[in-house]
Formats: sequence, structure tokens, C-alpha cells
Amino acid sequence: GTTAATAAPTGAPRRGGTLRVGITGGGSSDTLDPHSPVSSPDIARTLNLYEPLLFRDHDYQLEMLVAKSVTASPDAKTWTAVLRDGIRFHDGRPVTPADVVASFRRITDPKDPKTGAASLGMLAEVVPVGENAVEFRLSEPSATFDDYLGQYPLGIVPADFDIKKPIGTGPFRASTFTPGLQSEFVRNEHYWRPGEPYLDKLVLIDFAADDARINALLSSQVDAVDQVPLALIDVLGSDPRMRILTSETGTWLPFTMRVDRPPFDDVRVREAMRLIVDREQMINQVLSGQGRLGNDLYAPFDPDYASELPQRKQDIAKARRLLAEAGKADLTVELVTAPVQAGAVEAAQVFQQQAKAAGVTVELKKVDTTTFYGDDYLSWDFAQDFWYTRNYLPQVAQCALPDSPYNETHFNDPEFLDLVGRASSTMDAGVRSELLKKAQRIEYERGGYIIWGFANQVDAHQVYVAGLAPSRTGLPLSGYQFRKAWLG
Amino acid sequence: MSLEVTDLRVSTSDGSPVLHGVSYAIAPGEILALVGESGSGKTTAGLAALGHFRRGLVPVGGAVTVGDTDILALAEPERRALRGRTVAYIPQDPALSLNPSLRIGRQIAEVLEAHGMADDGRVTEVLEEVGLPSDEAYQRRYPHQLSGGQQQRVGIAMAFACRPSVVVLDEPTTGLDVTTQALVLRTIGTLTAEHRVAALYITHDLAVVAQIADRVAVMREGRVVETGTTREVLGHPTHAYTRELLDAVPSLDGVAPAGQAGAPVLAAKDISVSYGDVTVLRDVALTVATGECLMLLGESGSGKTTLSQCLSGLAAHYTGSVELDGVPLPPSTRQRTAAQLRDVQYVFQSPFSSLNPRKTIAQSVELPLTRLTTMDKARRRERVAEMLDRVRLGSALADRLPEQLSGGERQRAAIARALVTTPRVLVCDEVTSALDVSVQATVLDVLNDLRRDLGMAIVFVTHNIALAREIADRIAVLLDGGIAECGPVDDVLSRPSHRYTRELLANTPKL
Amino acid sequence: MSRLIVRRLVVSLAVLWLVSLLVFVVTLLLPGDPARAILGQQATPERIAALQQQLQLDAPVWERYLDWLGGVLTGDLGFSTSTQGSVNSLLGDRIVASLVLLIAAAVISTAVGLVLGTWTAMRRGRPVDHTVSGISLVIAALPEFVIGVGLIILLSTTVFRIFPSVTLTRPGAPVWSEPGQLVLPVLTLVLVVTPYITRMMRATMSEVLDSGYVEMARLKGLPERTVIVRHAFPHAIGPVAQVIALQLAWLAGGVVVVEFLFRYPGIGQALIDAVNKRDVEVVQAVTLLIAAVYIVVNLLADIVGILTNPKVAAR
Amino acid sequence: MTAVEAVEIVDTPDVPIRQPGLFRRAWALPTAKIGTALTAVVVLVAVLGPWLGPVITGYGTTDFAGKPFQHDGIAGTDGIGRDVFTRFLAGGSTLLLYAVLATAIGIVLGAAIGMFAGYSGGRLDSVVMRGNDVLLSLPQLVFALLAIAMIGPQGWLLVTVIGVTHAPRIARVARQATVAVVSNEYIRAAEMYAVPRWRILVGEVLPNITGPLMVELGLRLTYSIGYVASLSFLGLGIQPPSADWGLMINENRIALIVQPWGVLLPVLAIAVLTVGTNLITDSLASAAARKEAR
Ligand SMILES: Nc1ncnc2c1ncn2[C@@H]1O[C@H](COP(=O)(O)OP(=O)(O)OP(=O)(O)O)[C@@H](O)[C@H]1O
Ligand SMILES: Nc1ncnc2c1ncn2[C@@H]1O[C@H](COP(=O)(O)OP(=O)(O)OP(=O)(O)O)[C@@H](O)[C@H]1O
Ligand SMILES: [Mg+2]
Ligand SMILES: [Mg+2]
Repeated sequence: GTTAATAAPTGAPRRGGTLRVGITGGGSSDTLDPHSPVSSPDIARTLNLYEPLLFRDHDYQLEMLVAKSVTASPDAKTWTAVLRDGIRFHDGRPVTPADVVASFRRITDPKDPKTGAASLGMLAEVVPVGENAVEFRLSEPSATFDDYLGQYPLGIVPADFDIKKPIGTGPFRASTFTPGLQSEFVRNEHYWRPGEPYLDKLVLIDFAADDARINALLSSQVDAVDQVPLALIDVLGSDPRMRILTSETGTWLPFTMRVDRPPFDDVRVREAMRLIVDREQMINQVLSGQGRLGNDLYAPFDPDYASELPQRKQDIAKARRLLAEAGKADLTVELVTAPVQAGAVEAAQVFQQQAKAAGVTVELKKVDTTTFYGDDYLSWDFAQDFWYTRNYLPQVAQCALPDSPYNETHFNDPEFLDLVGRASSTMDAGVRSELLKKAQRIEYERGGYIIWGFANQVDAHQVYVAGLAPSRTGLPLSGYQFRKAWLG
Repeated sequence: MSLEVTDLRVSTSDGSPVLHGVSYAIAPGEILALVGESGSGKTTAGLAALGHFRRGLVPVGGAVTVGDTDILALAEPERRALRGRTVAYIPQDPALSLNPSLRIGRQIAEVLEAHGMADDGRVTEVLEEVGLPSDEAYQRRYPHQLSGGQQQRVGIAMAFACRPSVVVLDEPTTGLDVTTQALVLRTIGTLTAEHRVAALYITHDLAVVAQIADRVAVMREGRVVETGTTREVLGHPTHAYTRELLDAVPSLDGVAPAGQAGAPVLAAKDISVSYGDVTVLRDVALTVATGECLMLLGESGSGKTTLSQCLSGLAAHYTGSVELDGVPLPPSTRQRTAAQLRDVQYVFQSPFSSLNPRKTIAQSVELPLTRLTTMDKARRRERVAEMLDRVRLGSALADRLPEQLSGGERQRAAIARALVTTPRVLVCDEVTSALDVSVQATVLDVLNDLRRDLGMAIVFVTHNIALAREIADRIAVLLDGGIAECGPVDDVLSRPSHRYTRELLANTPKL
Repeated sequence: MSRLIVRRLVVSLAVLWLVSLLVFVVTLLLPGDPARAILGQQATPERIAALQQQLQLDAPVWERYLDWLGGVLTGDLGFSTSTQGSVNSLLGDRIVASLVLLIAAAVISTAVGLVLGTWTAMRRGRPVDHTVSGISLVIAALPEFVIGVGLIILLSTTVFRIFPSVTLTRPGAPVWSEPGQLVLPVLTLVLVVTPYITRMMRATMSEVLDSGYVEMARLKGLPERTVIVRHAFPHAIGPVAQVIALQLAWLAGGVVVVEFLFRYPGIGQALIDAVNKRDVEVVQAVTLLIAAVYIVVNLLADIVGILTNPKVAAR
Repeated sequence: MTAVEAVEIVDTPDVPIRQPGLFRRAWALPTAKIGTALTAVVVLVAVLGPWLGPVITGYGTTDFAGKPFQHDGIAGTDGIGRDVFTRFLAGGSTLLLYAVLATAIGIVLGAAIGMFAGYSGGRLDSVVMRGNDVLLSLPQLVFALLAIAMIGPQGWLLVTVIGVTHAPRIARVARQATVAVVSNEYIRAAEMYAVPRWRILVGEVLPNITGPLMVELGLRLTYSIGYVASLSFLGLGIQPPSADWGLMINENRIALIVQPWGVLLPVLAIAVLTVGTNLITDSLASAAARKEAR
């Protein structure tokens, strides 16, 4: 309603009502598949329809969902998940170990591996144990396997799952779905959290264009939107009908340098590049200040994050010197950029400008997202990418190992491999922390990433929407989890 | 009712006068002819009788009284009530004035409806009055399914439908061949007489005037310069301009300007042309000798243009042969040698489309020289100047664009272009039929002089037999794609052997 | 006459066929692999391989063309690689939506254009004429997205907040279920198209009004209404029909920008999406549709021309 | 004396020289004067802008003048804090250049095809024109969309695609005009003097269809500007970090409410420019029309 309710609702949550959410992206390839979400709307749908065994809460701590406990054997080669008592699917059937086994079989199906499969390389088999538990048997030890299990594309679905009847244990049930346009959900009466969700109905609406999404919010055609363009934060903030929802996240927009090809095969050139970046300016110009400094390291929320390493600052003189030593004075490089995420192309332009100071000529090659993720993806010499919040080891598994699916920097460092290998098999937190800090130092010194900052997630909603909280996951609108949302 | 126009003054909306005080009066049953050169204001004066002035023209004084009502004093609706009812108009060009997308029956009935008259057989009746078939099928025809003469008579029928008491006829017979013209004139004559209509007959052809009008008013530059009974004015004209007009009228009784005919130059041997399955020409043969002028006479569509284009190599697809000094010419200009092209030249029917509007006269006239001779620029320039001089276009006109010239001047330029290469045979296709009588006279003059001076042969194509004595030595009559008769002018005019020729002579109006 | 129309029809069909060929070839040249395009960042080699043979991207070209053409002829526009569903089901509603937009815009602008054109033609040289001509000249010059953005600022977000700036119809529900949302897109298109029709109508009408037969009609004393309606209008329709056709054809293509701007769920939006996703068969279908619209409207225009021209009609 | 003048003209008989008629008649109309004025203003901005920008504002097109979408400076800053006014001044030249080139290509191609078909007539004519219809039925924007998806947003590609897609439309007009001209007897005359085909086309036909061609030129120029802008607006045209009006609108329209200048300036510029060219075109058209009437 356009009624200028300008006071946020307070007190106990009210039940009922329909929440209309505008979400960035999506298109004709939208899907309800629990295991291969691609676009933001896909992810939002997955998160409300399905639940993995466990997942990250707003503080980026692991939280038990379908499982009530997940524990490792001393050798870290066997992990046991005990299912939550009385948890049911949308159609009322109880969740059984068989369902869990089937779900993981579907995910790791060699003929059609799903998104989650990539990080489950070490998973040998999943076997039911008794009435309410499953055992994950690994080919090699993994001390943080629970972390791997805690990913949203690993939702648990019935053994007889059929995409035409998208059934899970999530707080909402699917009602209608039109790819590229919108999808509607209704309350899941069997949801295991008492009282939740509060909404009767949830409507997720795809928006290809930013301004369309914002205009829809302003003209009250939707109640909440994700990804507020940074330019508009002030306006929306100053509009009494609106509320801004800002979350610090571990989301990063790195520049990626291939360490195995010139010019970046020379560590001095890589360091020079990292010294060229004025990180404050990046955050100011690209994120309008909505972000935190990066130190060329990812996983800032990991307990073992190497915060002791000195913060890298712009140092043009040193950069020039290093380049000169490497015989690369007045270097010219091509930076491949694409609108993979809000701010990407802008960051590229700012970097191009900053590089001039060090006599480095950066030629921008802007391609559309499809081309970017096309045949040459992972083989650009100098490009960009976008990652949500992760902890250290899972992120390493994704992008820093020779066999990682997305090793865009082609990083392949024996010492690093050894450290990481040992860390993943150590259950002793103290020892592991030591190893991981060493590994991070290596990346800090010789890695191929320029990680200049972590973007805040900024979303907006009508003032009468309550129950949305900041989330470190990097997923917008309290991690797209609307079970706590209610309308005042 | 009578029509009286007194001291009518009309000017363009930007103030330049078109009519300065024109006056004329017509009694019931009388026909007044309004003559004058093109642009003299005849149509304007005529339309005023209906209280109508074309866009951009405004009346600035004078009165137009029909019976006893001053039309200019009336408001638009009342004028409209008069138009077509009391005062009717017959347009200059029926092809343009009939609505191409309405059946003719409808267009006649329309007038009746507009003036609240029931069409109880009146359409049929009036069609018969103008001598057209009146059956249903005919009434359902569209204008483009009628010949020019028929269209003109439909126009007349429309005008007479409401039995008006005044009619204005604006050059109703220009563009009709003599036979049809005679028919139309007869129709008009009878209708005006029967219904005691006061008729204003606009024309620039005095011969026609002689035939139809009771009284004549001569106009020039927006003024009536002379009025009187037809006999007086044509008999002993007082105004110089009237005399000029009279002299310009071609007469069949004069003596032909005998050129000294020499040896035959150009000979066409059994030429045949057919477009698809229509045969336009059938084994036509003719010859012209140096210094001789052959008139190729024939009605519209008889194949005159086709034949003359065969002669000059513009129509390649004929059978038979064209010989120059006994040497056969290649059918298409593209195969003819420069010499051959120089020797046979062609002047086109319409001066309005035969000169490139984007090129100055000099440029156009020079074209043949640049293409067909090796003259250098200086020589070419001299030649062009000389030729323009010969056709009486001062070198002042040399660098004008065609649009800045009058029809007659253009035609003379076109002739100049044909003459720069001093051809031995000149083919002129209806070079005068697009022109005013007075202008026509000058062009014929020019041709005669040139023939005398340069001693070239001329094939003069026309549909107007009246020009015979003005220019030709011999006449060849083209009919249904064949030569109907051919011989010296005097023989043909005095003893026409062919029915068609006799008809032509009979229908051609004389002073 | 009917023979003439039939001939025209055959020609159109031939053209349409050639267009289909052209479209097919052009779209084949689209680089990038649909499989990758669909999977985006999640494209691991295994998944690509799996999807590729699932999409049968390995059959020979001519075979694919024949399959596709056969499909099109039997009303099956093919398989959308990105929705994993039939193109028909993807485009079905969108075609309707776009048609609604087109027809609404076409009807309004044609009506307005013809009336304004005639009206100004009858008042040539008067102030009204100059004002209308001036305004239409200015609007005619503006690119559609400029007009669109302008209208949003004016009527939706900033100055007034009267109409919604985006179209959000719940699935299944037809776009016209919330007419308010149609206003801005339609208005934009109308503003783009009307000026041309108006100007053309004015031009032809002026010409006709100066023609001999209209003057004659007046000289016959016919009432002005009859003169305009019976004698002038029919002659103006023929040529103007051509322009209207061209404009409609333009609409079919220009709708892309407008749909993008207003998030209108039509084929234009689908096209942009499909091009980005390398969804070849959707691109083919949409392009062919737009081309077909063009050909059909032109055919209609020519038929109108033939019918309003007795010289031909009488044959 | 006059003879001498005649020489000057005769010197180059076949070049389509001196049709002052059209332009002088057009210039007599107020629309022409207004149109020229408007166009001139924008062209001036576009041409001088790149140099003036830094002088006036002290910033280059890619320098940072402050935080994103602030109001400091003449017209504030854009999405990454660059000076909008500088970029506005710099942003017209490319657009203008592309539009002009595209139009040129279109006119040359189109006129050539149209004149050739119209003069040849017969079967050749109908074949060429059918082919033309095929191209015509592919909407220009869609065509551009595909081409760019194929080869990527390259300047030369934009120009070529827009130019080439203009061609069939222009060819149509050129052909109509040519057919009308070819029916004239002065063409027969030229043929009679064995003037070669191409000389007839260039010397006799072309000068007589300049009217409609000029009108097309103006029209297509207006469209070209629109298309280049539209494509940049869709993000498919001129690429960052270049300053370009269409691109600016796209980059900044998100902040329309906060910092309208980034959109308003280029929108106004494009509007004024297109209106200007359109007015000129209109004056040419009515001038040409009057010519017909004579
Ligand atoms: N609508 C008009 N606006 C301005 N001037 C006009 C208009 N119509 C005619 N004139 C001018 O008025 C003069 C008389 O024209 P009008 O048509 O009456 O002459 P006319 O004797 O009928 O010529 P013609 O014999 O060729 O029919 C001409 O000089 C012409 O240029
Ligand atoms: N290109 C053509 N195709 C078909 N028929 C033609 C063509 N040119 C002329 N004709 C026909 O050939 C016949 C003779 O035409 P032509 O022009 O020679 O007659 P004309 O005597 O010159 O007529 P006019 O006196 O009107 O000029 C006419 O019936 C005409 O319809
Ligand atoms: Mg007259
Ligand atoms: Mg002839």
C-alpha cells in the first residue's frame, strides 16, 4: 500500500500477508532445481524452498537445518549427519536417510553433475546409518567437510524428487513459476521451526534492469528489492517510506592475474599491480564507500583469517621500481571486464585510471557476461570475477588448487599445496590455524588475485516490512531468507 | 439568365495583380469566346463567374452578376448553391477533373443530389444529350476506361445535368484530335442553343472560335484588349495582338514554302514493329530527299513516334531496314557510328521532358558535340553559340536552366541540340503540339529557315493537317500502322484519295 | 485484380522464405556455446558436455534448418535451450503481450494521425497547422528511449507519480489485466509513430485537396463534407497506408527498446535475453516473427493501395 | 561574356554540379534556419568539447572529481565520480562521427543500388528489388543486436551495420526517383548520343534525384544518431571508459532522481541535434516538393 506509513512496525511479528520482492537478474533460463541455481532469483528460490543439512546463519556461523548434528571421525575421513527429529517435506512425508542419499546421488550424478558437485570432489559415498543418520565416506581426509556440506545448492529433496513437483523442507512451498518473470510461494505448514514463516505468501519478481527494480519500489509495486544501486542509497535512505538494509559481507570482486603466463608469471609484476591499486579510492569510487578494505586475501570471516599481515597500500614508486626490475617499465596489459556483478566494470575503469600513475597502460576489453563465462573463461591473462562469502578452505578448493573448478589465476604452488593439504586433514584447530596462516602469507606474497575490498550488501524495503536482518553471507535481503519476514 | 462581369480585379495573395478590371457580358443563348495566350488570365476570369478563386488568388474589386444576383456579394454556402445549379463549369483537362476512383454515373448523379434534384433518369438523359451511350454498364465505368473525347463529354454532361443557365467552358477541346473536337463542338453548340444557355468559351485557338462563337473577347496580361462579334474581330482586328494571333493561325489555303528537293537521303524499307502481339507498324516504307520536308500525318496512337524512332535508331526492335544514302543503318544508336549519329537527328515530342532540367541549355546543346565530334572546347563553344543564334535564342539564354525558359524557347533549344552536328536528316516528332499557336508559328519559321539555309531533309511528325502548307513538301498519312496515302501537299489537300484524309480536312476548323 | 493480389501474396511468401533462410544463417553465426551461456559460472566441463548432447548441437546445419523450417511451418517454433522448454510456450504469452502493445499503439496513432493530418491539411498555413507541424516535427526527431525516459521522469517517478513505470503482471494474467501499466509503453510508442503518420497524411491530403477533381467537386457545388469524405480521403488513404505499414513494421522492431525500458514482458525483451543467452532458436523465432509482421503489414498496405486504385482494381 | 560563363559550366559537364535551386529554396524557409542553428550548436559542442572540457572544468574525461553522483562541479559527478560536464563535452564527437559515416555508407550504397535497378528496369530491377525487400523486412535494431552479439561492440561494426541496413531503405527511394527520371526523353536523348550507362547515371539521373536523396540523407542522419545512441543506451554501442552521450544516459539514468544532469545533458543534446537535422530535412523536403509542383 502507498499509504505513507513512515514508522517501522514494532512488537511481536504479525502473521499473514504477501511479500513482493524484486530480485536482480534472472531470465528465461530460471529454474526451480534445488541443485543448480545460477541467477540470483534461482538462489532466492532455492533458499526458500529447500534446506541443506546445515548452512550459514547471518553471522556466518554454521547452523544445523535438516541435520541436528554433523560430526567427524578422528581421521576426518568419515562424517556422520544425524537428521532432525520429525522434520518433514512440503507434502508431509518425513525426511529419511534414503532421501539424503538420493539427494547427494542426484548432485554428484557423473552424467549430469550439479553445481554443488564441484566442491565435493573428496566425497566417495553416502550411506544410510540406521533410522535417522547418514555417513559421508571421503576419499581423502577433510577437516572442514561440514563447511562443504553447508552450501545452499545442496538442499535435501525426496528420493522420488521431480522438478515438476519441487518439494523440499524449506519454509515455503512453490505455487506458481514463470521463468524470467516471477514465482509465487505459500507458507509451508509442516515447517520445523515453530511459528515460522509469518507470511502467507511470497512473490519473487525478476528484474533485468536496475532502474526498473528501483522504480517498482518507489511506485510501491514491490515491498523489497535487493542490490540497491549505490548511487541511490542516499535517496532511498532519505525517503520516509523506505528503509535501507546494509550488511557487511565477505563478497569480493577481484582482479585475476594468470601466474603462469607473462607478464604476470613474474612475481614482481604481480606485486607491482597490487601496489598500484588505491584501495580507499576503489571503495569510494566503485562502492561509494560501501565496503571494507581488502588485503589481497579472501575469507575475512574465517576464524583463521590472517589479519596480522600488514595492510597493502598504494605505493606507485615501489610499483615503478618493481616493474623496472622486471624489465616491464611502461607495461601495457589488456583487462577483460564484464558486468558480472554491480561494480565490476566500474572497478576496471578505476583501476585503468590508477594504473596510469605507474606508467602502466590498461586496455579495457568489455564483453557481455555470456562471452566472459564463455570458452575463454579461466584463461584470460588479466580479468575479473565475483565471489560470495566463503571460509578459507572451501574457497581454496574452489579457486586455488590445480584441480579447483575455477582456478582462474592458475595458481599452483607446491609449498601452498602442502600446507593446505595438511590443514584439511588436521582436526586440531590450533595446528590448522598455524598452517592456514602460512598458506595465506604465500598467497599474500605470490598470489594472482588483487583483492581490493569487500563490498557491503545494500538492499531496501518499504518501511512496513519487518524481520529482515543484515547477513554476512553476501546473499541479499537477510540471505534471501524470508521466513522471519512480516508485514506491519 | 445572363452573365455580366464588370471591372473584375483579381490579384495573388501576395498582391501582384492577375486581372486588372476585366469586363464581359453574355446574353442567354449566346456564346462568348474568351481568347488569349496561356497565362493571360482566361481561366481566372472564367472561374470568377462561379464566384471561385483558386488558392492564392483573391478578388480585389468588381462585380459578377448572374441574372440579378451579385455572386461576389454572396457568402460561401449561397455561392455553393449556385455552382453546378445555375452556373456550371467545364474544366480545361477532363483527365484531371474527373475523380479517377468514382464511376462516371455516380459523378453525374452527385451534382443532382447536391442540389436536391431527384435522379429520375436525368443521368441517362443528359448522357444521351452529349451523345454518349447511357446504359447501366457504361454509367458504371471509371474515367480511365474512357477516351479523351468521351471524358470531355462526361464533363459536359456533368455541367448540363442541372440545366444551368450559365456555363463556363475552359478550353474543352485542347488535346483532342480534330475529329473528336468537331464532335464536342457540335454537342456544345446544340446544348447551348436548346436550353438558351449563356456560355463562356475559353480557348486560344481562333479557328475554333470562328466555328462556334457569336462574340469574341481577346485577353492579354489580365486585360480584355478587344471585344466584338466574331466576324468583326476575326475580319478586321483592331488590336495589334489580335492580328498577331490571327497570323499565327495555320491556314490550309496558303502556299507551301517549296524547298528544292534533291537526291533521296533517308529511306525506310518495309518497317514492321509490334509490341507483344499488337502490331503497331506493318511494312511501312518511305523516303526523304535532301532539302525536302516530309509530313508524317496520323492520329494519336497510329505509330508516328514509333516509326520516327525507328528512323533515328531509338527503337531497336523493328524488322526491315533504314538506309542512309543506300547504306543500311544499324537498328540501335549504340551500334551506329559517330558519323551516322551526326547525320540523323531526332527532336522529341515534349520540350518539357527532352531537356535535362539540371543542365544549362549550353550544356545540353553541347552534349552531341562532346560525344560525336572531336572538336576542342573552344570550337564547341563557338558552335553552340552559333546554333542557339540560328534558333533565335540569344546567347543570354545559354546558361539558363530549362525551367527558366518558355515552352517555345525550350523546343527551339531542343532543335538546336539536334542541329549542332549539322545533320542531313532531322526527325521532328510533334515538335509543336505541346505549344501555343503563336509559339508554334515561330518554331515552324525557324525550321523552314534552317531547311532553306542548311538544305537538310526533315521528317515532320504531326497529327495536325492544318500545318501542311506551313512546312511540308510531301505528306504521308499513317493509319492503322500503314501508309494510307502519300504525295505532294497540293495533291493530297486538293484531291485526298483516302477516306480518313477527307474526314480530317472536313473536320479541321478554318477561319 | 485478384490475380494481382495473389501474385503479391506469392511474392511475400517467397520473401518470407528467403528471410527465414537469412535469419537461420545469421543466427548460426552467433558465437559462444548455448550450454556455457546457460550454465554461466557453474560451467564445469562435465556439465557442459552433458548439456550439449542433450541439446543436439551436433547435427549437420542443413538438417537443422530443415527440421527448424518444418517445425515453423507446423507452428512449432522449436526448442529453447535456456528454458529447456518449447519456444512456443516461452513466446506464447509474450507474443500476445507484444501484439497488445503494437495494436494499441497502432490503432491510436493511426486514428490520431489521420485526423490530425486531414485537419491540418484543411487549415494549411494557419497557426494551428504550424503548431501541429512544429510539434510533430520535434517529437518525430526524438529517439524512442529519450521519449520513454522523459515520460518516466514526468509521469512515474519524479514529477508526478500517476502511472507505474514497469509492467508487473502475475503469470497467466494477461497484460491488460492492469491497464495502468500499459499506459506509458503505449504512450511512448504512440508518440514515436503518430508524427510520421500525421505528417504524411497532411502532405498527401494537401496534394489531393489541390487536385483538379477536388476543385471540380467544389465547382459542382458539393457540400465540403462530401468533398473531403468522398473525393479527397480515398485518394489519400493509398499512399498513407504505405507509411502506416512502414511505421507498424518499425514498431515491431523498435518495441525492443521500449520493452527493455519498461520491463514489458514481450518478445523484444525475450530477444535481448535470448541473444545474451545464445538461445538460437528463440532468436530465430523472434526475428522471423518481426520480419513476418513487416511483410504482412506491407502486404496489407499494398492490397489497400490496389483496392483504392480503380485503374488496377477494375482489371 | 556570357559565353565565357558557359565555358565554366561546360568544363565539367557530367559532374552533378550546381543544384543551388534546392538549397536556396530550402534556406528560404524558417525551419531550415532554425534547424541549422540547432544542429550547429550541438556540432560545435561535439567538435570543440573534447578540448574545451579540461580547460573549463580542469578534469579529464576519466579523472575523478569526487564521490559518485555528487553535485559539486558544473554538472556534478557520474557513477564513479568522474566530472559529468567534461564527459558531456567530450561525449558527442564519436556519436556524431559514427552517425555521419553510417549515413554516408547508406546513401552511397542505397543510391547506387536504387539508381542501377531503376535505370536497368525489367527483370533485373524486380530481382534486385525483391532482394531489397528481404533485407528491408529485417528490422534494423534487431540486425544490429545480432551483429554486435556476433562480433562484439566495435565502432566500425556499428557504422557498417547501421549504414548497410540504411541502404535498402534508401535504395527504395532512389529507385522510385530514378524510374520517374528515366521515363524522361532527355535520357533517350543521352542514349541517342551513345553516352555510356554509368555516365548517364551520374550525369543525367543523379543530378535529378538529389532532391529525394537529400531528404533521405537528412532523415537517415537523424535515424543514425538515434540508432547509435539507442545501441549505446542498450550497452551495445560505444564502450567505457569512452565518454559518449548514449552511454552516459545508460550509465547515469540509474541516478536520475539523485543526479539528473548525467542524463539530462546528453538527452537534451541528442534531442536538440536530432530535432535540428530533422528540421533541415523537413525544409529540404518541402523545397523539393515545391520543385515537383512546378
Ligand atoms: N493559384 C495561383 N496563385 C497565384 N498565381 C496564379 C494562380 N493560378 C494562376 N496564377 C497566375 O495567374 C495568371 C493567369 O492564370 P490563368 O490560369 O487564368 O491563365 P490562362 O489564360 O487560363 O492560362 P492557360 O491558357 O494556360 O490556361 C497566370 O500568370 C498564372 O501564373
Ligand atoms: N512501349 C510500348 N509498349 C507497348 N505498346 C506501345 C509502346 N509504345 C507505343 N505503344 C503502342 O504503339 C502504338 C503507337 O504508339 P506511338 O507512340 O508511335 O503513337 P503516336 O502516333 O506517336 O501517338 P501520339 O500521337 O499520341 O504520340 C500505340 O497504340 C501505343 O499504345
Ligand atoms: Mg486556363
Ligand atoms: Mg507520338
